[in-house]
Amino acid sequence: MLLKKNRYWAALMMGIFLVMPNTAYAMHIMEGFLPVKWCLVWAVLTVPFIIWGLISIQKIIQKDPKFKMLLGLAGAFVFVLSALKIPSVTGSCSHPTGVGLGAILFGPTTMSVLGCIVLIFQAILLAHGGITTLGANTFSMGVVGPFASYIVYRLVKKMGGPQWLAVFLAASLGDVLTYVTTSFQLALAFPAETGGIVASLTKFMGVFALTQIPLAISEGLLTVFVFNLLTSY
Amino acid sequence: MSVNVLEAQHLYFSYPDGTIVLRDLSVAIERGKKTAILGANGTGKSTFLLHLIGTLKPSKGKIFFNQQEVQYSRTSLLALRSKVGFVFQDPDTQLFSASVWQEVSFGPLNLGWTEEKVKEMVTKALRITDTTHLKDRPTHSLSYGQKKLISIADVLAMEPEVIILDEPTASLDPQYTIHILNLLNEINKRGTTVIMATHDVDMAYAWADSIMIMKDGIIIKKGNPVEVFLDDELLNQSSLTKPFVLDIFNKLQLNGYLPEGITIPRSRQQLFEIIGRYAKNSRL
Amino acid sequence: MSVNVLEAQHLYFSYPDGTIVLRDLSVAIERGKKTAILGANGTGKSTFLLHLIGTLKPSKGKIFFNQQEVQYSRTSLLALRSKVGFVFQDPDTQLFSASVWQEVSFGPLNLGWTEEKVKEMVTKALRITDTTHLKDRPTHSLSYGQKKLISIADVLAMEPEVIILDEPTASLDPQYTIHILNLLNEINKRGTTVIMATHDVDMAYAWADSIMIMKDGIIIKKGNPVEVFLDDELLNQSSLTKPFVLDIFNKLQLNGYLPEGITIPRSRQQLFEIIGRYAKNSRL
Amino acid sequence: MIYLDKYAYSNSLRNMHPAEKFFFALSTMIICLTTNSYIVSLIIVLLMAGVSVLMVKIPLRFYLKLLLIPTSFLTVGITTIAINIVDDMNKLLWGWQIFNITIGVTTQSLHLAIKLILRSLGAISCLYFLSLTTPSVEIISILRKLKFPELFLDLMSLVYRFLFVLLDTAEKIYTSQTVRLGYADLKKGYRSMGQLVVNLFIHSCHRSMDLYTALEARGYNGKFKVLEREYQFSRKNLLIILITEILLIIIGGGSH
Repeated sequence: MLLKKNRYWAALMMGIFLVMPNTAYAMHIMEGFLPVKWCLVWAVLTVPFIIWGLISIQKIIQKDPKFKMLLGLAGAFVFVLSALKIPSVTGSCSHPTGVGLGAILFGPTTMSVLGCIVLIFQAILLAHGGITTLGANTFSMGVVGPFASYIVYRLVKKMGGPQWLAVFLAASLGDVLTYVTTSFQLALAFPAETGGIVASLTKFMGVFALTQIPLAISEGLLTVFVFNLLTSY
Repeated sequence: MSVNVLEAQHLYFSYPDGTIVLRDLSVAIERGKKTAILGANGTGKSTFLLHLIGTLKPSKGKIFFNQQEVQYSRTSLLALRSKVGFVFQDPDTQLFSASVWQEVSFGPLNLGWTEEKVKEMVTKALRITDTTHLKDRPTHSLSYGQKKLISIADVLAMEPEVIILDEPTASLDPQYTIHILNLLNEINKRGTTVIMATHDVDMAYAWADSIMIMKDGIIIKKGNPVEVFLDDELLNQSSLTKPFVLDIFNKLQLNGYLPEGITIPRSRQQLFEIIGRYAKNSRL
Repeated sequence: MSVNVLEAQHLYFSYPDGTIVLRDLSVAIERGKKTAILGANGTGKSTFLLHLIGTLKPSKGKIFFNQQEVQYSRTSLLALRSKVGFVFQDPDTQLFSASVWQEVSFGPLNLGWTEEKVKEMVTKALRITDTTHLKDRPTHSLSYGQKKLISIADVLAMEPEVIILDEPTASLDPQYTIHILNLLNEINKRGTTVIMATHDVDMAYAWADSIMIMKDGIIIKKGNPVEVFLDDELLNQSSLTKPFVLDIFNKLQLNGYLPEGITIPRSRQQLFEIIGRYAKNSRL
Repeated sequence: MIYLDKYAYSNSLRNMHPAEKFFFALSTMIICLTTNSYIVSLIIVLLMAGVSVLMVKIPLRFYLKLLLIPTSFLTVGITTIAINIVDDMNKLLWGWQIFNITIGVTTQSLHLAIKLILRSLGAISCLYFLSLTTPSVEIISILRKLKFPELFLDLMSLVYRFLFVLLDTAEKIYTSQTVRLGYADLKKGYRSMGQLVVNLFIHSCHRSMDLYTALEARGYNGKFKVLEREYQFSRKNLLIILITEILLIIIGGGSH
């Protein structure tokens, strides 16, 4: 009943978890790792998205005050998801990602705000990521990931692809692109002595993005599965 | 087979931040009996129960199931949990499937039974808990009491040797409480050992074969209900009250209304019967 | 001012899916009294209570607060809620703030009081609920019972004329139950009307000045505890049991242990006293 | 699960003005980053560890465990940075050859790596000081004084309050699934995890509705107005912090 009444919210809420790539916090850039210059650059690039997000949230809240509580719970939900461990083939565990549908249903800008808040608490409460690297991490997890997923989902749908494929691709590509961004951020900050940024990017991509591909696939599958379950309710 | 189905030896447990929850807890639970574990909130009842199904691993000490020491490997935990069922206090966190039928079939399917057998066991569990009519309902549309029944059916469908329940009657109205207790008696009569944690002394006194009193992470007393609840000092110590039936019976004896040496009543019904019996005598 | 602080006239309420919850419910609640609303799970107790603070709007019928009909405009709802406080069953639903001090100050600040006055009221509410030592703690670190106390302080700090509590003692152990009941008596003595929904007949019988029995969305009986609970048919109908104290007292009278015409006891203590009193006589 | 938080509200510096702690942690962190020198980073690591263990009374073992949290990122990140394609064989410390390319560590990259390790550890020990001494509530109220947008802060406090509630719920659902063998193999694991996520989501939806009802009952008007706890600034503390920072800056300047 609740869900029927609030289809729209339900969709939004779901969006949140799908869009937030929480995969392995070990992959957040840690405190102190980036030079001051890059901390500032990424923070400056991220802030407009946060403001954009806050403005769009504010608009919805004016029409519907309950939306604030929903977002609060949604943020907490995203945090919890990032703490979950999903079963994986190797027996070891990875963290559920959700680059996907959510951005589409929720609007990627809103996700930037929640992503930033979740990253703050991951830093303060879990020591994953950091305060000085908050800008860079929010940019990869809260801006690039959600926007990528959003665009991928829209494209697949436009080309007439099935729902599950759109969900799957949005989730897994959003995930991968997040880590590609992280690799870029690291490469820009630490260019190689020989070969410069390009050589460095190759190294970081190999370590930070390629290794994510199996995880991205399994999390894409989980997202499709969750999506199906949710629509059956 | 031995009389003890589960046994804990010198259990210690503390959280990573140093809070000690269990300290040197040793106790044995007898096969086929109804055991109630009593204690105030925060004495470690739930923590202890979670040790019995291997969800929590003691920092020191051992758990035995059917004389076998519980190992914490994946396979031996699976084996343990296929024999020992656990019903959580809040049914909302236990029920996670979309429909009642799916919900109850979750456990049996995980046991790897044939579809045939799963169907049979689910049907049986629903019948025993008197919830067959709910089988196609979405779980979230059930009332609290119905959810509680389904959470018991969940576990029953796995045909466990032991069922452990954490506060099974909390937040239930009197009718559902009676319903659940009758159900547990029924389950026990079919040969299943039933263990529950509760802080309802009246209920525990009337229902259990064996009472354990827990305080500060240790079981300070184990015995039959009458023996345990006659010990005023013990009750005081563990901030429990005396069961009303026993209390009033004592007072009536003490004040000469009832003779000494008669069978101590366990339920309201039994007490009323005694009152009726001796009333007649006194009127002669 | 009139004797009735809250009044419901011919309330009807049904959910959008057509489930009827309240049907033609009319009742008046008296100022300064302790009222308990009893009924099995799912009879509409909570739904009714949510009407009293204007959270739910009846499909038909009216609510009166201090003889004024409740309007559903924003300002008049705010006015109502500044006078009628509500304590939810699950404290985790109600507590939203990260620290206790902030949590309790939320309501008073919404009333537009000066910071001075808010501070005074928060301090007072913490003192009355005996939770001053928790004031700097984060809400999530509290035990269930402590959360319950804070959720009462939340409302007390707003100095309401009426406090409504939904199942205030559910899931609490006996010690916390006694603590909460004493607190409610204390609050009542300070002049606040206290209303609670519960299914604990023993507690309601000992605690309330006035009992309302609810069944299938309507209040089928209102009266003083003794009067209501002596009506066996009524109790049967509404699937409630008779309070133990009253039940045993009746049986003792019926069987000639106690004389007729003496004051009916409301608590275990009172019953024991009576037993003691007449025991001596009978021994003479 | 979140033990940093427990210390935050029960440590021996609980009554120190949170702004002092905030300033101390952040300014030290900034100095650590900007000076970017071995010696300053090392001093900061030792300083923060000393303060945390001796003054804040954090058990040493717990503190050491905390320092291990970022090791996985640090190892991967540092190794990636330290190992390069090398064309000037004179710089090569050690390495190996694949086809015609030499891959290895140079003096320069080794320096960079060590500097980075120390800097990261220095910065993270500042973060730990903040996490261990300052409850999130207080951090939010500092951000409020710094004029962060109200909406952002409201969402922050809701997230903080309810992440614990939801963590608890998720853990309970997970336990009840494991008890019924929900994670017996990979396929079952996926199914169970999917159900857990969906359930948690529905649970959160319900909670948000209930929360709104409960807030409304207390006169909610769109603003989370609450009283902040008051603290006294201590001149002594401020002076000590200031001197420490100045000393660090001087050492940093000298070491260049």
